[in-house]
Amino acid sequence: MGEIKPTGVFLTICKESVNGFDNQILAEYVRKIPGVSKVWITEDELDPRPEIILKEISQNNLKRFVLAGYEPGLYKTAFSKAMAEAGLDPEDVKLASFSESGITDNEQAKAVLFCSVHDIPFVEAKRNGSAKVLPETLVIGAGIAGIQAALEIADSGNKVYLVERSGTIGGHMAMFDKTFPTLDCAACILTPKMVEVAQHTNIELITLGEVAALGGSAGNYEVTIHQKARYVDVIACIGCGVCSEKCPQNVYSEFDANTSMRKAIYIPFPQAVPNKYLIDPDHCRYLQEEKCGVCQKVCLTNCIDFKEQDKDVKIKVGNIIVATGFKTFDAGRISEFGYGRFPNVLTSLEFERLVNAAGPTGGDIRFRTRDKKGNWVFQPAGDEPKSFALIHCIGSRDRNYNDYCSRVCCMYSLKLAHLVKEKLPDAEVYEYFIDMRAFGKGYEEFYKRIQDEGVHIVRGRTAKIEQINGHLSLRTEDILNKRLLEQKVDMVILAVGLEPRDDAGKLAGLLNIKQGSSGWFLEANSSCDHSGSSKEGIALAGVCQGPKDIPDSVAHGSAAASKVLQNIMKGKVNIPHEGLHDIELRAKELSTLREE
Amino acid sequence: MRRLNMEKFEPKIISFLCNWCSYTGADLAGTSRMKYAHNIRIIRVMCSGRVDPTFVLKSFREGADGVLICGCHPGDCHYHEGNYKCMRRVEFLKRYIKQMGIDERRIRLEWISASEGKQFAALADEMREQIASLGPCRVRKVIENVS
Amino acid sequence: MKDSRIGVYICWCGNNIAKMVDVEQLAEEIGKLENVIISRDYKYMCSDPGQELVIKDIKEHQLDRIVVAACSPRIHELTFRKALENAGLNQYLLEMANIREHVSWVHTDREIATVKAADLIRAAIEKVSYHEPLEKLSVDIDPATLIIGGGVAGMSAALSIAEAGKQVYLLERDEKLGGHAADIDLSFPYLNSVASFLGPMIKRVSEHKHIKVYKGTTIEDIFGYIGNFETSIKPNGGGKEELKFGHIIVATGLKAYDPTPIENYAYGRIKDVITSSEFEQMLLSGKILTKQGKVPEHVAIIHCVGSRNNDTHEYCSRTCCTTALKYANQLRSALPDAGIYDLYADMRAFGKGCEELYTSTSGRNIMFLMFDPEKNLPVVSEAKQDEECEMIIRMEEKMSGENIEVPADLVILMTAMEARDDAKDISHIAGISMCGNNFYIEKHPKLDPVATTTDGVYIVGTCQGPKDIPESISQARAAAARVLAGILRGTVAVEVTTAVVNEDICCGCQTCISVCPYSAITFDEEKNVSEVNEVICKGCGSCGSACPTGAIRSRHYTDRQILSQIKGMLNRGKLKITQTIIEEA
Amino acid sequence: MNYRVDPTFKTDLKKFGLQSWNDCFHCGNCTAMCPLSEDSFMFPRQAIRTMQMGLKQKLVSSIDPWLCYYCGECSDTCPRDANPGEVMMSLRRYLTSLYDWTGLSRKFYTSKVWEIGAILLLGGLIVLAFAIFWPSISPELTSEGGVRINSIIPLKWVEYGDWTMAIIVALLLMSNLFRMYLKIVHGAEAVKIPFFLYFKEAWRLIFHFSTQWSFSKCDGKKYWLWHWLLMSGYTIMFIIIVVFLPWFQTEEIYDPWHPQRLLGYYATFGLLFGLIAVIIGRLRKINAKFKFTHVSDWLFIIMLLLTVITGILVHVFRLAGMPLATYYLYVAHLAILVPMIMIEVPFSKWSHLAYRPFAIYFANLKKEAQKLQEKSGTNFATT
Repeated sequence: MGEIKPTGVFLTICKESVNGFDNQILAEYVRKIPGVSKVWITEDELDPRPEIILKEISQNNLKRFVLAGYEPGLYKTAFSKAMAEAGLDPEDVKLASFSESGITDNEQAKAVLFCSVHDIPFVEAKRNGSAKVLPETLVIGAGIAGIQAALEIADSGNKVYLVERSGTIGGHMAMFDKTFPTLDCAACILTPKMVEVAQHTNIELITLGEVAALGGSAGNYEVTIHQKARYVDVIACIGCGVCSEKCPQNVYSEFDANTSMRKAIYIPFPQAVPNKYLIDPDHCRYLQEEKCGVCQKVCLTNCIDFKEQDKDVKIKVGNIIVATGFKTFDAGRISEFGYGRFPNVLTSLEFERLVNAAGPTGGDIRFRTRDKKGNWVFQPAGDEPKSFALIHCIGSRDRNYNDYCSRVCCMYSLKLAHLVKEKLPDAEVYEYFIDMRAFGKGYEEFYKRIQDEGVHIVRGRTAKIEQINGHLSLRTEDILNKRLLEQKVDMVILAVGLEPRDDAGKLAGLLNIKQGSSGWFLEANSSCDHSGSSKEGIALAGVCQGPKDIPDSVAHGSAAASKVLQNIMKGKVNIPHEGLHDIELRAKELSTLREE
Repeated sequence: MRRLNMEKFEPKIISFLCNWCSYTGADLAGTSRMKYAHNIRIIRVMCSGRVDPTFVLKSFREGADGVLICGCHPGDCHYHEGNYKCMRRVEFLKRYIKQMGIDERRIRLEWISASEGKQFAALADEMREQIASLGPCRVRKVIENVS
Repeated sequence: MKDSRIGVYICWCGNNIAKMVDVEQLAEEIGKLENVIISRDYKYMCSDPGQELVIKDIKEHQLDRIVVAACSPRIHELTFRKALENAGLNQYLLEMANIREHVSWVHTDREIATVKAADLIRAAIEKVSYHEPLEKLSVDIDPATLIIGGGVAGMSAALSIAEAGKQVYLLERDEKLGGHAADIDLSFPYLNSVASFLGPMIKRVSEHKHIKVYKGTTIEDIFGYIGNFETSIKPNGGGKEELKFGHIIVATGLKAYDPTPIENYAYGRIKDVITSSEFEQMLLSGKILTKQGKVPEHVAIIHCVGSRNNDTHEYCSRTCCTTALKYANQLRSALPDAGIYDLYADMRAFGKGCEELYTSTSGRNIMFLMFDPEKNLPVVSEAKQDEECEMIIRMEEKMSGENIEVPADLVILMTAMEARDDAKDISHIAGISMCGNNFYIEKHPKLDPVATTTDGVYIVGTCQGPKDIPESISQARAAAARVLAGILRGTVAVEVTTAVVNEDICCGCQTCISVCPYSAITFDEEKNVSEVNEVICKGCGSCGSACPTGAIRSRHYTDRQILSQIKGMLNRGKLKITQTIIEEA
Repeated sequence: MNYRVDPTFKTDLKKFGLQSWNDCFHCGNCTAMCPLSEDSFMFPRQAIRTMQMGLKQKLVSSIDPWLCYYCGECSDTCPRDANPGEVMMSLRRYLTSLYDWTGLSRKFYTSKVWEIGAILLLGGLIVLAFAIFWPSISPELTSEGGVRINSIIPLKWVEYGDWTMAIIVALLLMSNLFRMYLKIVHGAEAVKIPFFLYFKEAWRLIFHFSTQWSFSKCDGKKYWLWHWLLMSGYTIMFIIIVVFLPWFQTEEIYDPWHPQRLLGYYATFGLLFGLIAVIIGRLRKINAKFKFTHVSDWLFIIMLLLTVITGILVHVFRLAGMPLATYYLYVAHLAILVPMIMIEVPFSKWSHLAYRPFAIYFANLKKEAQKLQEKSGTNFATT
């Protein structure tokens, strides 16, 4: 093994040090690595200014540096500059990144440091043997990303188990009206895919199922799926709907984002897959208090079975794809906007259902009103609002809620503004934004088009909404025109951001994969692998890794599938080194190989 | 019935669109909800180079008042050069129909790319105006009278 | 009109069609037409029950032709073809009438729209009666893959496929792999080293037993079709080499916009105005100096150079904002006391961790100033002699509404990403469509972002539109998934709408040969007739329209079919809906 | 006119307690949230932008910081935790130092040593003066059994001292107010002001000063009440002591319902209640308003509290007939009171008592003049 040039190691503060990094322990470890002649812990010990670094170089006769941390490159340029000025090669400033491979504990951090000091890529040093892989795949979540991943794999002739928590596949995309920026209707493009899933001989669909336990190891996982009782025989049910018609229980429809009522026995939406009824046990009178049972009496095919029990399905798979998606931000958390208090302050998802031709009003925009039983719903009869306001960044880019940008809200808000204008050309639409993030293909063009359509697009975040005499009054600074707006509108649409699902943490625990600081699942490598999770044999698809729009989710779903197909075709899955000692040995080995 | 103002002549226009650019462009006009003259009837062909002169003549024979052919912009043809072939063909065709007593302005060849929904809608409106100003094409009537 | 048993299905598409077209009346009237056995309207034809309806009718009523009046055939032709197949009917016995994109969405008068829809449906009925059952050819898929472009996207795709044990030919025009990423020091948002993953990636690609890398090699032409492409290349300095492969992945990348035409930024006139790629070179060398060798005291970064402006490119280049934030951090680290100004239009830091980078960058003493990308761009000019700085940038700062001056010794222009100059050539070679700004068009912008309209050809990375590194890799992998699935299946059905010669009529004039762009037609000297190689023919129909005797038929678009389509479109016959209006006239 | 941005400007401001100067990404939430912000005076965002860009010229003529009562709602709801309210407070300190021609304000705001040192020095001088001129104390009590308060030092002396102090403070404040006037009205974006407006707008000055009405627009009347109690108690006490000392500080102890005592009790109560509320608030840091506290904020609160407490004790001991305790505390009372008035009022936090109403006055002058200008369509702009 060759000599390592005298190296200075700079440990910067770890941004996400929640997981118990200890700079002192790391410093102690790294000091013992031969070749390391100087270690600084954080900016307290070394003010990383080029001239000070230059001084350190000459004082300690350093020839190279390793900078370690979550943003290891933060001061790299200062070091490169100092190196160049000292007549050394600026490329001898190496980074040891804890963010790249999602490092969360001291031992792995040590391994990363060791590799960087030896100038061996951590990924290479981690590479180890492999395990045999079963050709079956489990896809968790059947939104567009999960569907895409499942179809890709199934199309190659391999078996896929597609597990979906709700009664139908389709996820959030099925709820949308149009998709930006091409405005093709979401259902038109999604339902054929859903039908394809249903018809595919290689896909076994498990609805109402959730992962309950994981055993085995990469390449040979044993998964227990807890499948809730549907109380309806999927094969016998012909979807006639008599049961639902007679069911006396009204429940808010989840598919309509709680803007309409469904029955306790229901089908989430007309194009649902599987297109069969199910019973919501929490609201079924029979299941709750053994009264009623009318559905069973009227069913023509006798397919309702109240005695059906939840069951555990055990499957063996080689690979797992997690595609659990997101939930929308709870707008009620921001009291200034009065969501939950003012009936016509809606979330974007609610409005999405309202404008949807298949929604509660058949696509006519109406005020939210109380139905006969006093539930707040959208009803086809009634007045249409004449003025609208859309507020961006609800719960996103906000340190009081979520720091991150939810990536899709700008564009979907523009789309909703367009839909309002299309349905009600005389309506006034105001859109309040902070930065207009129209970044994708055709997005900027779409933004310009919406501007031309006469939507009032105002730079400024609305601060509060008050309800005055039935109108909603919004107070906003119109930054570009230097005025304060007190805008009265009939309806407000809050562009709520995306958040990890409530049980993302639970799933992460079950599968033993990591989450980032915002709760999204952590990718295998932040620079070059957003499809893998922190664990081999488990891939990520779609929004569960971080907010994405539809094309990005689809590509991400396919990319996850490619990881799986790659493993299946190789017949093997990589099992990385985990222990520090193993990685050290491997790194030394690689470094010797390089010398030769 | 009330709204169809027959005082004003509403021409019938057959439009041949290539599958790759122009048909996609016309679809885009649709998905973007752009409104244009209803007189256009679209026939999809794989390439503007597929537009056989007989198609055009048949259109007039069956009572069309105008024919609009659209293809990819020069150099963008999915099949390399089909649109050039079409261009030459249309030139001849114009001279030919002139001899037959059909105004050559009844044929029009334009380039519409897949992203030019707006241009397609504008073109449709323009074409209608043009043909309307020429008045009805009498080919069909003449032929029917003769036979 | 040929005798046939036609089923007509008119879709409501929820309200999309039904709102503007009286589908119910239409279905009733169409049902009275000759040969129409069944005529129905349905809420969503494309849905599962919609398709079931067709299948059931075919079986029950022995239908032999189907017309679906719904959305564009570009969207659902395949869906219904599959339905026909499931019903045991040849899938080509289907014709679609596009009454959504071409009728209900573009017209505002319900009656007129209904009449037009009737016209289109009648045309489809006329046409479909001349449709012929066509048998899809199934061809074997060559397990090798050609990848054009050795950047991050191309290499990722190559590795994904090669790791699965399949052969990859990787063509790179330059002498080195890595593409644009190789010139980048740090990645965003976590400021990691690009080289630390790119280095090993290049190494693995170069050494992989299943990847054959051709550096300094370009491609001139590709023949064949999905599963069976072939080309001959001339690798750097070597002799001609024939390659056969089943799939093509195009990953040709992009080029940086040349900001010279934007006069405001004085690029080329003032030496210390540099582009982002030039700055990246500075960062790699560790020397951030002005042209005169001075350490800059004021550095300005200008966003949206060549993007979001009608004079240059209307689109947003997606990555420049976050890259600029990265630069701001790098500048701050190298020049702890300098004034650093970030002139932005909208801060589009949208990716995972990017907004957080924006926030943390704010804390590092960077002055953010906002301008309007569409008008009154900032003006860079040389400072007067007595000024302490080299340049002055004058701009209208939007957040304050003030006209301000910004001092600068170094100006970094965040140049747009644009399509490569040879994008058009490659698009012809590989058979990919391009959109207005020369980026390649995907098959479907939402649900098929990596496939193209030509089977077996995929586009990944920035040749499809601006993207960052992880996004490019995602796309590369997505295409690899398709390729791997194709290889695993082993066969694929090829399009059969090719040309065919009726040897009895062919007079041997060879006109067709001269017009065929693919050299798919050869002349059989012995028989004195032309012959079409169906595997090479792409079905453009040029030969068909040139053939003087009508010996060449373009399958599925035969003269007969199109002529009857024209006839159907123009003869309103006895349809009641149309009648009332016509009579009024 | 083109302003030149200045990246070093905030370095100066940091000395005045500015913390997160660049966190704001200009969503406009704060301005829209602020109940006091209106079309013609939009703050705090614009002031923050001006500060970020270092447009000193523009900032100097800005009155925004004086309009803010720091209810803290902007900071509570700021999506970037940029603390707009605190930025306004820092700007206020900065502006105070700019108005002050002596330069002492700047010294006191930017250096704890200077501020505390000056206070100690002045207090020390008072004590020293008493030590040197220790008068012959006659510990005899009044007929009611109270301590003769004025026997430690002749009331006249105190009165002269008061007047001197009042004149110095008034001169300083007035000259500074004039400088403020020049900067605001004749600074950047100057407007020519018709003479009659000066009178027309004067009533607002009085109104705002006496009621602190703007503050009540801020959500939560509670804060307004605290502030008003504190302000009114302070003002009443100030006027009584400086102008009506002989009436107030009598040897004779009146019965508790005498106006002299009632007024004194009210002022004390106002001060005490307001102060305690503020201190509790700051200690609990209940909302953004109190999250950051500059040293000058604490100093004044502590000094005022000490003054009040010593004052109360003097009163109590006096009533109890404990001469020595009364006299010592009286000295202490003066040793705290004098530096407080001499340093805090003209140079530090409590100068806002004068600056704020005048800022509103000047601002309204400017606003009305602009309105007139727009109405008449003629251009009054001077520069």
